[in-house]
Amino acid sequence: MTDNVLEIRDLAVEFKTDTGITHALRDVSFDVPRGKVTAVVGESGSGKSVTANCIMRIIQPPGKIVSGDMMFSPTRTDPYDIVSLDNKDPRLVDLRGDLISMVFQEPMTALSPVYTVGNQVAEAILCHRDVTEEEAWEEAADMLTRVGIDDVPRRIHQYPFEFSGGMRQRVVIAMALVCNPEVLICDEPTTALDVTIQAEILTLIRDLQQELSNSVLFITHDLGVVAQLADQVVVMYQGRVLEIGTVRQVLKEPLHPYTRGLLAAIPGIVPKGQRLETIASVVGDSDIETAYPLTRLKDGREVSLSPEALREIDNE
Amino acid sequence: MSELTIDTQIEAISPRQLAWIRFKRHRLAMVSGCFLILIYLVAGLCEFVTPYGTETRNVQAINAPPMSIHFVDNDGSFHLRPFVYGYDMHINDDTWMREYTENPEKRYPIYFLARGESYELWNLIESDLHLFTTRDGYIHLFGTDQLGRDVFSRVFYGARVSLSIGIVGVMLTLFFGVLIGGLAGYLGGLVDRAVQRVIEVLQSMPTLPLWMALSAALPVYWSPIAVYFGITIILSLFGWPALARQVRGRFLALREEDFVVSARLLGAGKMRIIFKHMLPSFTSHVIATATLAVPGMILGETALSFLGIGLRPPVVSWGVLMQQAQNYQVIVMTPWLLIPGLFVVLTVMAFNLLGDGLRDAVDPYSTGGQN
Amino acid sequence: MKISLAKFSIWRTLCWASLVVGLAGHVVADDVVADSSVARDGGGENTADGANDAVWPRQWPRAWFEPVKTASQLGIKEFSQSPRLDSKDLPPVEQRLPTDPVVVTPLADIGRYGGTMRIDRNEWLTFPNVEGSLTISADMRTVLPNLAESWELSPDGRRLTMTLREGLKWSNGVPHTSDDYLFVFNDLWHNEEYEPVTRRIAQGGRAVKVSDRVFYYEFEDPNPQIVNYIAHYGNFMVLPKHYYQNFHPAYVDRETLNSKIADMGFISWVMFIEACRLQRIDESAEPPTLDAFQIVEYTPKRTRMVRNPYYFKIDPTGQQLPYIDAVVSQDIESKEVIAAMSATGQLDFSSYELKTQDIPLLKLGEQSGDIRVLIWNRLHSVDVAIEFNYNHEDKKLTSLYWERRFRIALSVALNREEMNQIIYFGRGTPRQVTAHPSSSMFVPEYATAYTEYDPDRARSLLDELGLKDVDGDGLREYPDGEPLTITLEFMDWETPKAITLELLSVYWREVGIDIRLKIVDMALQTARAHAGKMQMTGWHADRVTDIFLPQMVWWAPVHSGFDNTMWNDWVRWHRTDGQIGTEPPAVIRELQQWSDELYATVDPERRIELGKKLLESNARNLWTIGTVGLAPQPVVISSKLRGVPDQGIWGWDNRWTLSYHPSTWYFESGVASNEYE
Amino acid sequence: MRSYVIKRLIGMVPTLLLISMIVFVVIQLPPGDIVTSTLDRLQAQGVEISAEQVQNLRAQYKLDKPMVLQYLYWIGNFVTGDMGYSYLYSRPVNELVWERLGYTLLISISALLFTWAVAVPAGMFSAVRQYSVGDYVLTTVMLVGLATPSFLLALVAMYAGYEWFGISIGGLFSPEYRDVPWSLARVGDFLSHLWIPMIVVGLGGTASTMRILRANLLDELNKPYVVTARAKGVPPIKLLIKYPLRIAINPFISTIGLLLPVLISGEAIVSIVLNLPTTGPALIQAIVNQDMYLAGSFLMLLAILTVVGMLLSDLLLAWADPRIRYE
Repeated sequence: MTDNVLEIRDLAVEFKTDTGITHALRDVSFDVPRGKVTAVVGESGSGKSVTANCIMRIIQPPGKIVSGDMMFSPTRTDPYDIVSLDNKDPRLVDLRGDLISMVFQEPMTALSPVYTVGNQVAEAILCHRDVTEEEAWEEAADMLTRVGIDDVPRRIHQYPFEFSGGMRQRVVIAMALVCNPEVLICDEPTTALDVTIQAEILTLIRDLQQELSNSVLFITHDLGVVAQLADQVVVMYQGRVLEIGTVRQVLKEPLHPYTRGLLAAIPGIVPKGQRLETIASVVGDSDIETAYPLTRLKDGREVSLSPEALREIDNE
Repeated sequence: MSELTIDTQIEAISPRQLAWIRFKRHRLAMVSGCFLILIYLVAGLCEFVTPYGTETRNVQAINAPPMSIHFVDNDGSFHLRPFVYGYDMHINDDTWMREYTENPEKRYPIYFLARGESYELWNLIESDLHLFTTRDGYIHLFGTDQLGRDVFSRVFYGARVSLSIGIVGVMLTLFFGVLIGGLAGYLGGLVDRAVQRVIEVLQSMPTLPLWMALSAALPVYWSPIAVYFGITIILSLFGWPALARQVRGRFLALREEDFVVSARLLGAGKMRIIFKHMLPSFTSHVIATATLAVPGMILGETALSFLGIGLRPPVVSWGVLMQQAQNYQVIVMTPWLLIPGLFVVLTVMAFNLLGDGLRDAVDPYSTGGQN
Repeated sequence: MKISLAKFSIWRTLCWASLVVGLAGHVVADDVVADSSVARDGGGENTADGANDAVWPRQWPRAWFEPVKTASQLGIKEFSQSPRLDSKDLPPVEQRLPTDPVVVTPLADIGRYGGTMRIDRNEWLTFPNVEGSLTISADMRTVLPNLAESWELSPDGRRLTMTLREGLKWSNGVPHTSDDYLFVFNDLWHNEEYEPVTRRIAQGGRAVKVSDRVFYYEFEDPNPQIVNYIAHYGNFMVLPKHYYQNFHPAYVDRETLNSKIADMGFISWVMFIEACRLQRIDESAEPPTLDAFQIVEYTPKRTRMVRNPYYFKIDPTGQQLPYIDAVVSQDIESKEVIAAMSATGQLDFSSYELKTQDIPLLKLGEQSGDIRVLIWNRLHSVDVAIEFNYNHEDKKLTSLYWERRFRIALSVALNREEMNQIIYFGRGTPRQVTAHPSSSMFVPEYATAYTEYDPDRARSLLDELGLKDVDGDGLREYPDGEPLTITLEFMDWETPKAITLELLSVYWREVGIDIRLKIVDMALQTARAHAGKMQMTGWHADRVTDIFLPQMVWWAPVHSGFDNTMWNDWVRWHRTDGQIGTEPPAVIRELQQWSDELYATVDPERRIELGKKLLESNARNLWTIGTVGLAPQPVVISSKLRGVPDQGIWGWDNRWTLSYHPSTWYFESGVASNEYE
Repeated sequence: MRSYVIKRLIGMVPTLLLISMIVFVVIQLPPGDIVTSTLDRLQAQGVEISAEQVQNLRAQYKLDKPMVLQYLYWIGNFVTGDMGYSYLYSRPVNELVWERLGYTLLISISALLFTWAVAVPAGMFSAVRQYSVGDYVLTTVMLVGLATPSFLLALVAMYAGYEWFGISIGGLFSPEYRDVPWSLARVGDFLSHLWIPMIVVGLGGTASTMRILRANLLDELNKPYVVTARAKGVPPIKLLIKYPLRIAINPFISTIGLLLPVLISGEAIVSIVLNLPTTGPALIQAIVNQDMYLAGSFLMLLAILTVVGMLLSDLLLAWADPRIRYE
C-alpha cells in the first residue's frame, strides 16, 4: 500500500461547446496523501471543482475526461484506476459516497427540499450498506449528533428549509461522512456561509478528520483557510497545477509568481493605505499562459516554472 | 412583429435586438412565423388567390375528390403548362355513389394570373384576376363539397374569418387582460383581491360548456357580422384571466422597480405610470403570451361552429366547414372535406411554435423555454 | 343516369297516376267514412283485380288493403304462443287471446319466434305501438277496423258508434272496455286542467258508454273527420283507465293525489300522465298496453320492451304475434352517430334519423352483409315547405310577403332540378306543396305550378316590386332603401332541411334576396312559433294524404303550431270567433270558410270539390313554397330481419310502418336473445 | 395542515357563490323558459293555451318573481340537494345528473391519468436526451396532438377504432354489453371502449404537460442537490425519479386543478361526437332546449367538480411539497 490514497497523473478534461473546445484540465498531476488534508487553491475557473468531479466521476456532459489516470488505493479494496472504470462498473457505486464522498459549496441547495434530512442522510447508508431502514436512521442520527446538531431526534424529521445555512452544511457533512469514506472532498464548503459559521464548519471538518483520520481534499480559494487546515497545498490556474508543496512551503516561500500574486492579493496582509495588488499586476498574464511541466525540487515540492526560473531557484 | 425589426443604426444591442437574435436561433419558430405570414397574406387576398367564390357551385362535381395536376398527358407528351382532367360523373345504381373518372378528352390547362370569375376584393376593388384558374372546365384542387362548391376556395375564405377571429379575439383578451390585470397589480389591496377572486372563479369553470351556453343565447336575428363579434367576445370573455394574472404578477414586480418609484415620486399620475412607464416594459412578454393565446381562440371558434352554435352559413369559417365534415360519412366517403381541419392543425401548431420562440426570445429563463 | 332515374320512378309514377285515374271513384276514404260496411267489402273486392297489383308494389299482400279477418272467419282453431311464455305463470294462450282473435297476414312467409330488436329511441315512433280502435289501410285512403270490430257514423255526421271486439285484454290481463276510451275523451280531453282549450276534433263532443263493448262519440256539430282522426291517432285515444284513474282528480281526492304526485317528483297530475303516456319516465313501464310490446324497463338512456302476452293478433297458422320477443331502444343523442351505427349493423331497424344523403354510406355498409338498405318513398309532398309569417310584427316584411309576385319570384328563383340532383341523386320530384298523389284531391298541375327555374323572371318580378340593389352589394333593398334581410329559422329534423335550405339561400341570394339561416331546436322553435316571432321557417309537408288532409295544416289558417306559424293571428281570430287575433283579408277568410265546410260536410263529392279549391288557391297564390318531394327514404334493417317490404311509403300520415304490420316481422334463425327475462 | 385545509375550504365558499351567480345569469340568458316548453307539449297535441293559463304556469314555476328571488330559490334548493325538474326528460334533475357526471369524471380522470402516463415518461426522456431524435419526434407528436381539434381527433379515432380494432361506434359499450348488468366481462368491454375518449381527451393536455415537465426537469437536472445525491452514490434511475423529477413534478401537481376544466371541456365535445352517456351531450341538449334546471345543474356541478379538483390538487401539492405545507 502506498502512502497516497489517490495519485492523479496527467489528467485532461475537455468541454465541447458551440464555440469550440475548452480545456478545463491540462495534464493535472498530484497526489492525495493518506490521512492528510490536501488543499487545492486557485481562482474561479482554475479547474479545482472539475478535478473533484473527475474523482467522483460525476463530470457532466459536455465535459469529458480525455486522458490521464487516477490511481485510487483504498484500504478496503484493491487499488484501481478511477478513469478506467466503465460507467456501469459496480465499483463506481462504492466509490461514490462510500469510499469517496463530497461536501459541496452551496448548503442551501445541496439538499433536496422535499425530503427530511434524516431521509437524505440515511439514504447514503442505504445505498452502500446492507442495513435495515431503522439501522440506517440510527446511524444517521448518530452522525448528525457528531456533526453538532442539537435535538437530533426531533430535527432528523425536519426538512432542509427548516435549517440555517450552517446547520445545513453540517447535515451535508454528516451525509458525506456517514459511510466513513477514505477520501472526503470538500468543494469550497464554507464559501456561501457567514464568516463566524465558516470557522465553526472548518473546525468541525478538521476535528472530524482527525477523529476519523480520512484523507481530505479541500478545495478553496481562501488561503487563510488553507493555512488553518491543510497539510499540503496544490495551486491551480487555468486547468494546470502550478505548484505543489507543504502548506508552510507554499504559503511562506511561494516559488511560482502566481502563487505569490495570490498571497499578495489577500487583504489584511497589505499595509494600510497601500493598494491591493491584483494578480495580473504581480505577474503578467502571459507568464501564466506559458505552460511548463511540473518539476520536482529537492525539498519535495513541485513547481511549474521556466527553466530559467528554475535555475534561479537552484542558485539560491 | 414590427417590434422585432432591427434598427442597425443603434450601436449598443437593445433588448429587442437581443430578443430578435435569440428568436432567429429558433428555426421552427421562424418557419412558423413565415407560414403564418403567408397564410394571413393568402387569407387577406383570398379573392385573388382562389379560383372561385364561396358559393359557386359545380353541379357536375358534387362531392368530387381532389383533382390532380398533370404535366404529362395520356399520350405521354409533356406540357409545360400544367393541366387537370375534367371529371365524368356517374351515379352507381347499386351503391348510390357518385363515381368520378378523369376524362382524358377534357384537358383543362391551368393559367396563372388569368381572368376568371369576377369579385370585389375587400368589397372595394372590382377585378376578375385570379392567381390561377382554367379557361374552360373547372379546377378543384381540394375537391368539392356536397353542394359542388370548391373546397380549395372555401378553405381560404374560411381562413380569413377564422384567422381574424383569432387576432380580434386576442386583441380583446389583451385589452381586458392588460387593463384588469394591470389595475389589480398596480392598485393592489381590495381591487387586487377582488380581481384575484374573479380570475380564480373564471379559471375554475370549464370554458366550453359556458361558451356553449352563451353562444346559444345569441339572438337568432343577429346579422352574420354581429354573430361574428358576439362569438369573438364570448371567446375572449374567458381568455383574459390567464393574461390578467400574468400581467398582474409583472406589475407587482415592476411596481417596486426604481424607474416606477421615481416616476411616482415625480408626481406622475397612475394612468400615466401604467401606460407610459410600466406597459412598455413588458410589451414583448405580452406579445409572446398573446401569440400563444391565438390557437385557443381558433380552436374555440371551430368547436362552437362545429356544434352548430357558432358562426353559420353563409359565413364561411374553418369551423363552419368542419361542421359539414362532422360525421362518420365524411371520413368514409369524402375525406377531402377534412382538409380545413388540416389547416386548423397547421395554423395552431405554427402559433404554438412561434409563441414558444417569442417567449424564449424575450424571456429565456421562463419555464417551457427549452426548445 | 337517365335510365336509372326512370327505372326507379316507374313504380312511383305508375302508382300515383293510375291510382288517381283508376281508383279515385272506387275506394276512397269518403265512402269508408260514410259507411263502414262498404269499406270492409270494397277493400276486398278491389285488391282482387289485377290493376291494383300494378299500382302498389306486387310484394304487398292484398290483405293489407282489406279489413282484417278473424280466426273464426278463416277457421283457425289451434293457437300457439312463443316458447318464451311457456315457463311463465300465465293462463293458456286461448284464454289470453280475445274470443275471436284478429289474423294478420305477413308479407310472405310465416315467421318464427325469437330475437331482440335493437333500435334508436326515436325509431319507436315508426315501429309503432299504435293499436287504436281503427287503423289505416296500406293505400293511405281507407279506414280499417282494428280494436273495434265495426263502427258506424250517423248520416248527419254527429254520432260515431264503436263496437269493440269481445274479450280484449290489457297486457296485465285486465279486460279492455269502453271505459278506457271514455277516460281519455271525457276525463282528459274535456278536463280544464289537462286541456285548457279543447282540441278542435273534440269540441262540443262527449263519449257515452252503451255497454262494455259499445260506446259512441256524440258532437253538437257534424264531425265526420273523427273517423279519420281515430284511424290515424287512435292509439292516443285509449288509455288503461284502471291504471290512470289513480292519478286523476275525478277518481282520487285532491289531497291524496297532490301528495302522491309530489312524492313521485312531479308538479301536477297532468304532467305525470303526459310524461307517463309519452313514455318519458320510469313509470312508463307500469301502465299496461294493448300494443304488441310492453315496456318493462325505462331509463333515460334506454327502454326495454318485451312481448305483450295478451296481444290480440295472430298469424294465419294461429301463432300469437308478435314474432319478435323483445325490443331495446337506446337513446342515441348524437344524430350523426346513428347513420354510422346503422351502416355498421348496430341497429336492426333504422330510418327515422336517416337522410337521403346517407344512402351511399349505408349501401357501403350493406356490402358487409350485416344489413339491408331498403329504399322507400317519403310521402311528404315536399321535404321543406317554406312558410311565410304573414302575421309577423314587421309590417314592411309582411306587406312584401303579401305580394303574390314576391312569392312567385321566390319560387321560380329556386333551381329545383339542381336541388334534386345535388341532394336526391335525381330521384326526388321538384314540387309545390299539394296533396299526395294517392289523394282523391290530387291535381298534378297544382304540384308543378311555378316550379320551373326562371331566375330572370324572378329578377324582373322583384324589380317590378321596386326591390332594387341600391348599395351595390348584390342584395336588394326595400324601395325606400332600407336593407331587406329575412331570417329563416328551422329545425333540422327528419327530412334533409339544412342542406336544402342552404341551397335555397344560395338561389335567393343569386336573385338578390338576403336570407339568413339559423338552426334552432324544438323548444326554441316552439317558443318562437307560438309568439309569431319567426320571419320565416320551413317544415316538411306531411299531412297531405286523404286521412290527414282535412286537418288543414297547410291550406287555410285554421291551425297553427311549431310546424306551422304562417298566420297565427288569423288562426286565433278564427278559433275564437273574432275575439282575439286579426281579421284576415277576404281571400283568406274564404279559405277558412271552405276549410270549415270541408271539415263538417258528410258529402264526399263536396269534400273533394272543396279540397281541390283549397289546393288550387295554394297553387295559384303559393301561400307556401315547395322544393323537392316524394323523395327516397333509406330504411336499414338487419339482414336477418324478415317480413319488411322492400318498398314502402314513409311518413307520419301512415304512421310509417303501421300498415306493414311490424308485429309480423321476425328474425331469421340464429339470432341470440338475452333480453326477454 | 389542518388549518390549511380549513382555510382552503372556507375560501371555496365565496368562489362557489360567485360561480353560482355566473351560472344563473348564463342559463337565464337564452330567450324562452320552461313555460314555453310546456306549451310545446300541449300544443303538439293540437291544444292551444290561453294567456291566463300561461300566467298560472309562470306563477307555478316562480317565473313571475324578480330575478334575485328566482336565484335565491334556485341556489337554496340546490344546496339542499333539490336541483329542480328537467322538462326535457320529465324527471327530477337529481335522477339524471349523477350517472352522467360519473362517466364524465371517469373519462376525465382516466384522461388525466393517460396524460400523466404518457407525459411523464415522455417528458423525462425528452429532458434526459435533450436534442436527440427521440426528443424531436416526441415533441412533434405532442404538438400535433395539441393542435388538432378534439372533435376531429374523435372522428378519426371513431373511424380507426371501428375499421382497425372492430370497436363498435358510439357509446361506451359493445352492443352485447350495452344492456346487461355489470360483470367482469362488461368491465373489460367498457375498458376497451374507454381508451378512445381517454386518448382523445387526454392528448391535448399531454403536449403541454410534457413540455412543462421537460423544461422543469432540465432546470432541475443540474441543481446542486442532484449532484450531491449523485455523489452520494444513488443509482441513476432512482436518482432521476427521486430527486429532479420529484421536484419538477410539483409545479404541475398544482396544474391538475387547471387541467381539469380543460379536460371537462374536451370531454364534452368528444362525447358529443362519440355519443357517450356523459354530461356533454346532455348539457348541450339542455342548453338548446332551455331546460334551465338541468343545464344549470350540469354547469354548477362541473364547476364544483373543478373547484374541488383544484382544492385536491392544492392539498396534493401541500402533501407533496413540504415547503408549502409549512408556510
